[in-house]
Amino acid sequence: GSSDPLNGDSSGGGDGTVTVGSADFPESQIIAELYAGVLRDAGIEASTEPGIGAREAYIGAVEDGSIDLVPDYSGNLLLYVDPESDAASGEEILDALPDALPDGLTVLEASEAENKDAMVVTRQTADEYSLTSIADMAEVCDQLVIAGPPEFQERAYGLPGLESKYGCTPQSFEPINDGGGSLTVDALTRGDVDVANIFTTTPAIKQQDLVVLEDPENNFIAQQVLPLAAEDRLPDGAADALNEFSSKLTTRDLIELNQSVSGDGSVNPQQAARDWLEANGYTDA
Amino acid sequence: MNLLSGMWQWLTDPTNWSGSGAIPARALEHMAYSGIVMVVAIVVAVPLGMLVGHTGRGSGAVIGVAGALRALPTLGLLTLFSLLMGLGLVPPLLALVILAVPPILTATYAGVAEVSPAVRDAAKAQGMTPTQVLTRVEVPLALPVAMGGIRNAALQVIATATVAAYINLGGLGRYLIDGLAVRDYSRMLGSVLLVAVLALATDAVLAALQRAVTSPGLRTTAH
Amino acid sequence: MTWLPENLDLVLRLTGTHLMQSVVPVVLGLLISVPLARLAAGSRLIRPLMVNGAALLYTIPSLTLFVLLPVVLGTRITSIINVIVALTIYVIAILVRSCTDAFAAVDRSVLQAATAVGYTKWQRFWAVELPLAVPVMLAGVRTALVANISMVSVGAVIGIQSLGTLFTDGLRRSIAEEILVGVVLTVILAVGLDQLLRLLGLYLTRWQRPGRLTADSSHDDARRTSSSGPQPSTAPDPDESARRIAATGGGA
Amino acid sequence: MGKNAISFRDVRKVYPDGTTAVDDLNLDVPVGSLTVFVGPSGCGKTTSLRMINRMVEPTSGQIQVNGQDVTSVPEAALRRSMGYVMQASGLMPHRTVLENISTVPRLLGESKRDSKRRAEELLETIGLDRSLGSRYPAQLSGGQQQRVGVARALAADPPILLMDEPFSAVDPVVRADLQNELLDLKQRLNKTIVFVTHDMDEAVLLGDRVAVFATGGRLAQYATPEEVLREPADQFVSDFVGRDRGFRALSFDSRDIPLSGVLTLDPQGRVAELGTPTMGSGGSGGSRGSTAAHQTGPSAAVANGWTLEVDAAGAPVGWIPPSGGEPAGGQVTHRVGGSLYRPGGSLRQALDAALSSPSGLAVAVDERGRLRGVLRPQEIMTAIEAARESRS
Amino acid sequence: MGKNAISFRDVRKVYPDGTTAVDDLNLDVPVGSLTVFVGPSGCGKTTSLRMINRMVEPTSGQIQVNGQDVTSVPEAALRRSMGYVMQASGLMPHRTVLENISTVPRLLGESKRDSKRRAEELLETIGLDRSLGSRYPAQLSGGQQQRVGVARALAADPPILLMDEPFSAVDPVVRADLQNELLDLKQRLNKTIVFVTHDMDEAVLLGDRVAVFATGGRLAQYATPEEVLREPADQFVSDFVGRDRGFRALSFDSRDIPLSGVLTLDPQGRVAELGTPTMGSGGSGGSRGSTAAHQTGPSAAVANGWTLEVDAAGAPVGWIPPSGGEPAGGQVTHRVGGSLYRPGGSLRQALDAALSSPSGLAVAVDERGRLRGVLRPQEIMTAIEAARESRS
Ligand SMILES: Nc1ncnc2c1ncn2[C@@H]1O[C@H](COP(=O)(O)OP(=O)(O)OP(=O)(O)O)[C@@H](O)[C@H]1O
Ligand SMILES: Nc1ncnc2c1ncn2[C@@H]1O[C@H](COP(=O)(O)OP(=O)(O)OP(=O)(O)O)[C@@H](O)[C@H]1O
Ligand SMILES: [Mg+2]
Ligand SMILES: [Mg+2]
Repeated sequence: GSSDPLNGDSSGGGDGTVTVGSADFPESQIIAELYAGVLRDAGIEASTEPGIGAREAYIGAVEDGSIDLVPDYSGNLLLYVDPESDAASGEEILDALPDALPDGLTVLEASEAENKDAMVVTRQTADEYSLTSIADMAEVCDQLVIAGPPEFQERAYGLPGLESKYGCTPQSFEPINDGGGSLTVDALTRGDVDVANIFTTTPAIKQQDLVVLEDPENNFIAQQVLPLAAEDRLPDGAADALNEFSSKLTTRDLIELNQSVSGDGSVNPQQAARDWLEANGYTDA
Repeated sequence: MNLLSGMWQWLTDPTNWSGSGAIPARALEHMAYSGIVMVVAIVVAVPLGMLVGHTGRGSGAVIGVAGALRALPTLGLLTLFSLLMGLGLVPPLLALVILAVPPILTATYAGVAEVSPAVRDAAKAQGMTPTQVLTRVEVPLALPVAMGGIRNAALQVIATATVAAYINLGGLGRYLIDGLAVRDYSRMLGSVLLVAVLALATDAVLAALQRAVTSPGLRTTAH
Repeated sequence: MTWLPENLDLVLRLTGTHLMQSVVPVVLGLLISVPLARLAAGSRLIRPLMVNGAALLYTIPSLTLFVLLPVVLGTRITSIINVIVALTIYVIAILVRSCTDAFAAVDRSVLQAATAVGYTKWQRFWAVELPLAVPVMLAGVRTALVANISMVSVGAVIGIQSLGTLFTDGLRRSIAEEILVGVVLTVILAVGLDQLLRLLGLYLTRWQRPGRLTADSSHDDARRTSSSGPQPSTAPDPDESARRIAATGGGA
Repeated sequence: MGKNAISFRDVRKVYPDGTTAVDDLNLDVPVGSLTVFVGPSGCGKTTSLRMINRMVEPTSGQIQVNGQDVTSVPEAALRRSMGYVMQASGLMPHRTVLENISTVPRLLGESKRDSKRRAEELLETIGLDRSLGSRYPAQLSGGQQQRVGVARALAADPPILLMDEPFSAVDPVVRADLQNELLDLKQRLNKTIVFVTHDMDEAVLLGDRVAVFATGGRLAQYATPEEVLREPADQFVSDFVGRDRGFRALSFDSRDIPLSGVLTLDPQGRVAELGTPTMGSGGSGGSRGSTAAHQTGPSAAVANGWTLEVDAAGAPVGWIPPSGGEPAGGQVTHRVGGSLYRPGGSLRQALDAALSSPSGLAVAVDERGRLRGVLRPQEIMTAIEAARESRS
Repeated sequence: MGKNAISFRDVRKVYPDGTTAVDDLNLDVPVGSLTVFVGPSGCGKTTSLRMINRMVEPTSGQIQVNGQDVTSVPEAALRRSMGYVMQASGLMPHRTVLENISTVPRLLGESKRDSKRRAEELLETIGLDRSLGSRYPAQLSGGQQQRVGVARALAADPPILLMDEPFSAVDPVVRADLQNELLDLKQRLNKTIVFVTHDMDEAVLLGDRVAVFATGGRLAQYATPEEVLREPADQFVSDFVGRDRGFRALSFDSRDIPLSGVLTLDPQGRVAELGTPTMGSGGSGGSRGSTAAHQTGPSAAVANGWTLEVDAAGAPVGWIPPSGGEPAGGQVTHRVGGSLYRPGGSLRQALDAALSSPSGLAVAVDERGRLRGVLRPQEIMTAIEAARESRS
């Protein structure tokens, strides 16, 4: 990197090798590994730079050339570059993105695979209050305790969104800072909280038979997985390979991949990606 | 400057001063966590330090263990305990107790062990039993040093109790973690100021206490 | 125990950056603290000011510094520089005090002898004061290093890579083993480096050990040290001074 | 006397590291006596002392206190029954002087008030002002701390005092004070005292009996100070006692020495001759003038011709040499200085007074410092010879 | 002599807190002499000494070294030109003995090799084994450390040595060693030495001249040790010099004293009488036997009847009292002990030998410790009187 000599020996573009970065959570790291594998399959040298940090960090890294490519999510990316945007559906977001991005950055085609925030309840709670959507939940909101990451209290899609879009003001909010991980799920399944904000790709949803409440008002905007790249720094053929890959990747894949890396005895993101690539006919050179 | 005025705004915003998540409540929570941690740590470390200092046995082990405890990363303990025990008070408080024990233990031990051999010897020669030597000579002489360790531990605990908020608890750390989540620097800075004020106030109280338990004879060096 | 072998290179990489983030601040902090402390030790005015100021720095939670420094320094939030600067500040908080003590503890008669022999002030500082301050100073350095190694991991909370990453990642992925590996490695790093420093200290202070007092001095006044009661050891054990420092400093 | 307060019976002490600190010690300390343990560094003095109150346990042998084996008494009780004073005073820095002094009485269950009153009395006994009682040890000088250490040891009025180099850490002047006070205390309170020092002078000054230890923990001699000086038991003792032992031994002799007359010059410039009353018979009244008036012309006694100037009160001021012819008033050539001889003084003082004097004559004065006469070296020597002969 | 190495001219030192440490000092230290500053604690000895190498700057007045004002020389250079030894040795604990000794030569730019060689020589000069050179100070005894301190001061071969109570921290035995070594050094290397002590004995032993300081920084007397003992300038000096000054002053007198004969008993049980050669005239050869053979029957010289037992080599062993009748071989009743008189000894030694002796007779021996005769107290006294008269 140029601006930060201490930050690893990352080799930015120009030399033919594509450096794929990732954010500091497992799913991003898996997708980054997948991108790298796809590129290698297409005969392009690629390396990964996992766990760079939050969005501002990895976008900075793309801008300063420490990395060339990083997986991102359409909705949050748009809100980051244009906080005023009110685009909510997948289409709107993808339309708005190219113009909103600063010079030098570009996005490739988005995958249908999506990982967005959701309100989740246990099957038992769903039955008890006959909940299928957030609108249902809103009616009994004052009896419910909602758990989520600390920022959920303040982000537009969080408590303020629930309030403005559904008129839901929960009995209380319990911040749990594990990125919607096992602690949040445990709190939910043990009944410490009634509703939790977790990601739709969380494997526990399936394992624990949790119910994802529908979001008719589009409070949680679309979050399709897409590659954020440095303009003009990807070698020929890279974009094509990535676009083809994006068209293959599904939300289901994400759930499975996430599951494979979590819990005791799980594999690491690199391995999970390798397994997926192999199963889907890529040869990771 | 922008940052400071933001902090000032946050600190003076009346909505931050009343209600369940407001500053007074958070400060109370913070003090409660720290208080519990300190009580537990003192109950564990002081008697152990006294015993080892008095007998001189196991001092090597105590110093070694205290050193190793000191090296344990609080964040690691916190996440590990949370993962193993789930949510609740125990994981963060336990992690903090482990943080607080080494300074108290080593200071207590040092205080007792450093009582001048001549004084110890004289006390024995006057017919004090080992218990009397401990309670009438070693403890009063070690108290100021031990209090130094307690002050030190309290400072660290209050500063580090912010991590209790990292998983899900309250305390002033809440503002830090929440502020961090939404990059609200004014709030983070405000919380830091609150923590520092709390720490300094506590330290001042403990310093007064330390002075009170220090015999005037140990303060004076000349007429 | 399957996680570790499969993620060995990750662990090694994190250990590397962890090490750098904890060691560099100690070096920088030492370079800054020594002159400050020498100033403080020589002045009744500056000394309490500096020592108390340093203690105040210590009440700031490390996480706060990690987050605030980028705003002040203009660095990116995940920049390792923030950690290094923040920890350097903590190291200074610890070392200014122990270095001040170290200089103040140098035997005055030795300094006077050095002056009498004709050392200039500058020569005296390098040839006499500094080497003699090493034992106490080193105790402070050891404390600072151990505290640092523990504190570096906090950076992971805001996405700065270190062994602390194993804690946040382990928590997200529910892998207790990953966290445990992080904890154990942190302790190993701390204890290992501490021991290295101890050995370095033993080497630098080999003059402190009375060692062989042989028969030729047995008629001599050396015996007077062994009068009554437990014998006071003339040379402070480096661990001993570490213990004293440890009793008055720590890490948050 | 007669009964022994402390007896060592075949006592040996070998430390775990193999050092033989005390080797086969047999020694009896009579009740009411002050016994000094003396010897070079590391010869086992402290070890021997500390075995008495069981701060150190002997490897073999037995120690009896008042005829009773010390191991038959519980340690703490034994120690409370003996005062212990050590070099480093060992005062508790966190307690006031009064609290320090009353430690043992308090341990023995005495009330706070009583023990405080007693402690205040003791402060006076040892020559400290009561106002110092509320101070802390750090606020006292080294000599004052030592005094408090002595008071603490005396507080429970124990019959036995153990003192381990109690005065060695204080400067020579204070030390002399403390020694005199101890002698004084010893006379007033009838204690058995065991006193450790490695200073032979101190041993001679204080001790009723002196135990000289040799390196290796051997008891080389146990006798009165005079015997130790006059007849060292072996080469070790004689070396240890050191030079000037003959001269020092004269401290123990005191005899009547005939006074000689001397020419005097008073402030009015009058020259007179002082008669020769015998030392020791003299009462108070002024011997000058009246005696001088009876004599006329120089006698053999004033042969060497020096004139002693005296002041109006009759105290000697200075010597005027014989060659000085008619001395003009106030022209003192040689100060008399400090070397005077007082009635009842030792032969050592007499001899030193003569040797210090420019005239070779010792100046004898009475209690009030007035001139009584002079002593001639030959007569001092004769007295020394007589003392020697009466001994052998 | 003649020239002065160091001169104080109207020097005053008032510390910032108002303490007058030195008051109007005028004093000249001749080249090549050993001057001792003596006085009670706090009288300004150290201050005066340190003004010489500018460790302390005078408030007013001037100090000259070899006629040159010290302020005209840069401090560090001035200090390198003088050796300084102090009580606490002040060795640098982190340097080996050799490194410590070669400090000044290294500062002066001498090569490592040269200065090391010189340091090794110095180790021998001060009586330490070369093997100690690689040790650190903490590995030496206190006495050895002091010696190294002296060696360091000597290393650059400075013409002036300043020594501040250099021996006061070591025990009396080692101290005596060090004093003798210093005397020895002083004779071999022609240095100007200023030596601070508060021990009058040490001052008398070592000093060519003694400066007695009184409390308040006043110079009370500056004279030879003998003068200070014999004629203290004022009451302060006479008090400070203390008791026994007359006796001590005898150290400076040495005279021929006639020897007397004595009855001897040899290991074979033969009783003989030793003749009366005059002390001082004797060569080496055995005086026993040969001389005895010339004499028959007891003479006046052996009047008091004590018999001196001698060993096969003719060295005195012990005294047998007159009443002992026919003494059986080896039955020594009184050891001769250490108090012997050697040819050329001082009158102090002669007198003490007589006073120490159970027979009252000083035993005179030759260099090899063989009996030469005895000295009778009267004759010693006569010699003392003669010495006194020759002075006045
Ligand atoms: N606790 C101990 N362990 C081993 N050796 C000891 C111990 N205490 C004393 N010694 C040794 O026993 C010997 C006698 O010691 P002691 O203290 O009785 O001597 P001392 O005559 O009092 O000497 P000093 O004049 O130095 O006080 C010395 O050789 C000393 O080193
Ligand atoms: N730096 C200083 N500041 C103030 N007063 C001082 C200082 N150094 C010495 N004094 C005072 O000056 C006086 C003379 O001190 P100095 O050290 O010269 O005495 P000394 O004769 O060497 O005494 P000692 O025998 O105790 O060494 C003392 O009253 C001392 O307290
Ligand atoms: Mg002793
Ligand atoms: Mg001095």
